[in-house]
Amino acid sequence: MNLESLYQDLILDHYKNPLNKKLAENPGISVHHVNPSCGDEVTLHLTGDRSELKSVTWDGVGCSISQASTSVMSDLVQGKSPAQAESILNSFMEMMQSKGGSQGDLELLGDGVAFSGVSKFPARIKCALLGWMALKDAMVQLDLI
Amino acid sequence: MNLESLYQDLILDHYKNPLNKKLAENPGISVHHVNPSCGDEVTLHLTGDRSELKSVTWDGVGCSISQASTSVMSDLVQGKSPAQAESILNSFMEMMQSKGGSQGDLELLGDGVAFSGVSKFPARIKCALLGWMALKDAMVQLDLI
Amino acid sequence: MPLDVSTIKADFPILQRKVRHDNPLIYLDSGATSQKPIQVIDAVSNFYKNHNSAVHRGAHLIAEEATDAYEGAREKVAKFIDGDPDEVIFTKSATESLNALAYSIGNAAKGSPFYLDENSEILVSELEHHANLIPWQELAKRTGAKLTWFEIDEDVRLDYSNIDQLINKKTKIIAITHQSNVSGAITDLPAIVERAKVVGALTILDACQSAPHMDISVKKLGIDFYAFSGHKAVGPTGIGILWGRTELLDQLPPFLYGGSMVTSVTMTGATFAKSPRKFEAGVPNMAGAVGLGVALDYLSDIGMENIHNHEIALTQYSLEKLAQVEGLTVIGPKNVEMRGAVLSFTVDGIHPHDLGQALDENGIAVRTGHHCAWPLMKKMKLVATTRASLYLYNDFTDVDHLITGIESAKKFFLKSGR
Amino acid sequence: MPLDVSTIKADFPILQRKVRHDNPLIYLDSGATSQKPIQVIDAVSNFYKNHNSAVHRGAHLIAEEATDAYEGAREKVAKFIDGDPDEVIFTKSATESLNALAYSIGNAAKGSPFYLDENSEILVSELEHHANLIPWQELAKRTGAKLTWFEIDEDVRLDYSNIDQLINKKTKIIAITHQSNVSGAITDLPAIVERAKVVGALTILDACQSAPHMDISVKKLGIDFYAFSGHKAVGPTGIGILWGRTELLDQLPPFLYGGSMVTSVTMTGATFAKSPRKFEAGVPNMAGAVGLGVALDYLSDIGMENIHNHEIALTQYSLEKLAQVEGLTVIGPKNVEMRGAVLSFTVDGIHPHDLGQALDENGIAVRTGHHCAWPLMKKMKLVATTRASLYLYNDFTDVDHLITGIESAKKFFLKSGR
Ligand SMILES: Cc1ncc(COP(=O)(O)O)c(C=O)c1O
Ligand SMILES: Cc1ncc(COP(=O)(O)O)c(C=O)c1O
Repeated sequence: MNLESLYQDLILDHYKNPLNKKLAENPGISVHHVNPSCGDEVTLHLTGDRSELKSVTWDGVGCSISQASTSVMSDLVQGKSPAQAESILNSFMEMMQSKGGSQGDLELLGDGVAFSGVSKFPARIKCALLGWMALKDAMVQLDLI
Repeated sequence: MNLESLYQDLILDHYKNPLNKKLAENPGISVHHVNPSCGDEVTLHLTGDRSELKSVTWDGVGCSISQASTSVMSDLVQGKSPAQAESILNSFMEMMQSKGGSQGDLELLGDGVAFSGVSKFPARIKCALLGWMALKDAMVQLDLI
Repeated sequence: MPLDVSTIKADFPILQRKVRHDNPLIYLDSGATSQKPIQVIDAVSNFYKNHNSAVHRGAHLIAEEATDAYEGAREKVAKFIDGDPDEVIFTKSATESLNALAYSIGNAAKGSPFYLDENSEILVSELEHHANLIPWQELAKRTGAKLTWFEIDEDVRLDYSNIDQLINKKTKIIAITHQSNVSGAITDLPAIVERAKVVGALTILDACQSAPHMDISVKKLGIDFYAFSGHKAVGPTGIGILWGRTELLDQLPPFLYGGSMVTSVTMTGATFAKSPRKFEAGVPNMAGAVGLGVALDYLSDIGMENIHNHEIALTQYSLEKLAQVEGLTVIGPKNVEMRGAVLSFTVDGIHPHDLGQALDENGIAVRTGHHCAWPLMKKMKLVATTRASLYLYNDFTDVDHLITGIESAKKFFLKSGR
Repeated sequence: MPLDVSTIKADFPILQRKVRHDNPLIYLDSGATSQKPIQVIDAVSNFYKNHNSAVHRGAHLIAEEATDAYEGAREKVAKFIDGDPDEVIFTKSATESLNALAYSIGNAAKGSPFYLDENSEILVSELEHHANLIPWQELAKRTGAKLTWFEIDEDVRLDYSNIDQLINKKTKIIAITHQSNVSGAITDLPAIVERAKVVGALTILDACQSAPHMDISVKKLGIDFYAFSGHKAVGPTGIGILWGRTELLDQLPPFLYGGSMVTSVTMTGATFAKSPRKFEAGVPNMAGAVGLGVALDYLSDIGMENIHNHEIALTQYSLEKLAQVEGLTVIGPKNVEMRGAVLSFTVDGIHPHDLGQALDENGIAVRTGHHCAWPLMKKMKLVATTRASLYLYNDFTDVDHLITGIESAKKFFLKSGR
């Protein structure tokens, strides 16, 4: 493992130019998640129903991993059904818990597989999951999953 | 060090046949001391004035060391002036703190020198001092020293 | 499977030591603290030599390793007691675990299931160690709750005859020892837990003298909280366990406040993480936790079932031998039914302190005194007892030495003419 | 006398370790926890191998030896801080020390000098570590007292301009850090202590970041209570110190209740021993205390004066080097006046977490985050900083590695096209 394989260009690109990083107004739900061990924060706005996640926008401060992961997540689940979003989320979490063992499911995760290297760094897994946990929370609160 | 030199016959004799172990009535002061680490107890009755400790009696439960030491003490200070009693007490304490280094001052301590071996056993020093501490407390409370 | 005690003894460096007059050390004081196998000692050293770093804090390699080691230890503890890792809280000792509970309960606001007032009762027993008595006395004082207690019977077991009065609708907390550190009596937990569930009382178990000695599943016991000390379970000093059921830990306020237990902090207030973090403020005893993990593995590898059976056999043998000593009275059950390897006794005419000293001269380490169970001693009208407490590294020969030691002390102190 | 750092480094086994990509470990995280010299590691092992036994309890030889070792460690601590042995209380950490004080004060009855109510104020500062903030927030809530605080100035030092308002007749407790674990700023204690004496407030010092790094006399400081952690002072984990003045400890109620801290116990109440026993319920972290004694001897043998001067020289050098890194901002005083070897900084365009990771790839261990001083971070409008904290085993080369590491991280994260 070296720095390049942890911080793949794709991660740094998303960090520099995050997608959907502008909170939509009047969302179905707004959730705020914090990583208490480092202070990273994300606010997620979600609008959707049982058939579709119509709008996934966010704002936050944090490291490249947490920011890029949230960016990738917001792009991946936008327009998907809650069930599809949940299986993407589960697939991402599985990859994160693999301790470097899994390359990730390219079909489900798309750009998300760039984070597979993070799973070797226990202290950073929480960073990569911050936005995803916010999504899960938002879907639960909207009663979508 | 062996058992015989710690428990000299004199100690066991005083344990079996303690002196002054019968609380006098209407004492000048009554004090009660406990060794909280083992539960040994002594109650001491003292009557006296600045010229003489007229009556030193006691009752208690405890190991041979604490009982014999209290017995010896009561015998030693009976009829002495508070100042004399205090110098005997100080001499006894010094011997106890000597970690086996001091044989004790035979002139001042009399039978008390039998306890010199106790000073090698840190856990037993408190036993040997129980009655003496009660005496000191009683003299202080009677404003004799 | 019978224990291979000589192999076990060889794992414990201190048991190779010579003490007074070049006597081999015969350690019969495991009820106070247990000795440590080289595996545990080395695990502690190895942590310091290779992985020492503040857990849950650094983003660097050794911080990751330290965190893995520490959380790995938590998993070992969870497995040992059949709990969930998130339910396992590292404290410094059982004493802290029990006080922490008492303070946390005292911190509960009105409306909380833990809230106590003048209409509440806290139930303990006359058998309790001070560590499971005074915290509840003080909590009772602070909240106005009433302290009640089981009395003892002639075998120095709990007297269950009035259990239905003692555990009543007012009873909010039952804090009870699993095994007496004086009489060795094992508590009839099913009777207590069943009745506690009827009235909705919380059950808190002081497992100091049981967790190291028998196979325990907190789930099967059906209790709510569970405390024990690592140092009595061949683990390092300065590490203890508090276990609680998740639903309860979720509702329990924290005890110590500080780093790593918060979700947010401002100058005027803080919100708190979930268990176990909520209950582990500050840099913890990392080496201690790691050592405890290895200690519990050591015990599990030998088998708690095997250890327990060994201790029962030793106890049986000891009870038989002690019964043959004239003038000796065993304090506690005279048979091995629901009884552990803690043997308290008195010998006519010899104060326990003197007996302990005489045994020490022969290299035999026992404990004398009130064993931090002063109310129990007063109830039994005793000032002190001598206590021999046995563990996996003791064998029948150790018991024989004890008996010989007692006999020679009798000769010394009770010889005619004295 | 300048330190012989290469000899010192050789005493610390972990500093011989290779980490990521076979890089030697460059440990710059001593503010979180310090590494341990072999002398301390061996002292802990040796206790377990030869003298392990419950202190203050047994009447046998190894119990005496354990007690001697434990009480000997207390004397070493007393000497180290220039206090009296009976004033030295072993806890599990500074976090416990500070919480213990807050609870003990909360246990004080009306009429006690420690009693707090709605007319009392507790003064802290915006610099505090959570461990010296939240316990006081909670005590304030429990007693109705008002929490007040020093703000910070642009150098991330305390702002003393309103000290006479802050320390007023209502101020009962002043709990303050001796050195910030974020900015490295050292508190102007004489100003605070002098004013505290005028109004009769108690002064409590969080010395976590100072006790291991400078020659301190609690007597000369004129404070009332003092807390630090052994693990930050090359000592074992799970052992901390609370020091207090005898007159105050005599009047302070206990915190943890249990064995060995009583003078009598009945089923309904207990009376308590004097300090330090009153504050040390239960079997303590004996091996930890013994290890801490050896740790403080290790530091004293090198000389606290020498260690402090070494750290100042390192800090001076670091500040100069860091100032040359483009885009880097040091959080805290820019010179070594009243400042310790804790260096927090931010680098434009690189999140601290990412910087920490990049340094770790080169074997350089730093800490990133809010450093358990979240209110301070919010005040400075920061989410996190990177922190390098130096100790006696660090040398100028370590600082050079840090600078090189930062530069290469900048190259990686800020390379054009990204
Ligand atoms: C200033 C300060 N106070 C308190 C603490 C808490 O110390 P511990 O976690 O060892 O209890 C720390 C260290 O984390 C600190 O730096
Ligand atoms: C039954 C019981 N409870 C509590 C304790 C207290 O344990 P510790 O001193 O390890 O906190 C002990 C041991 O001394 C004990 O035997």
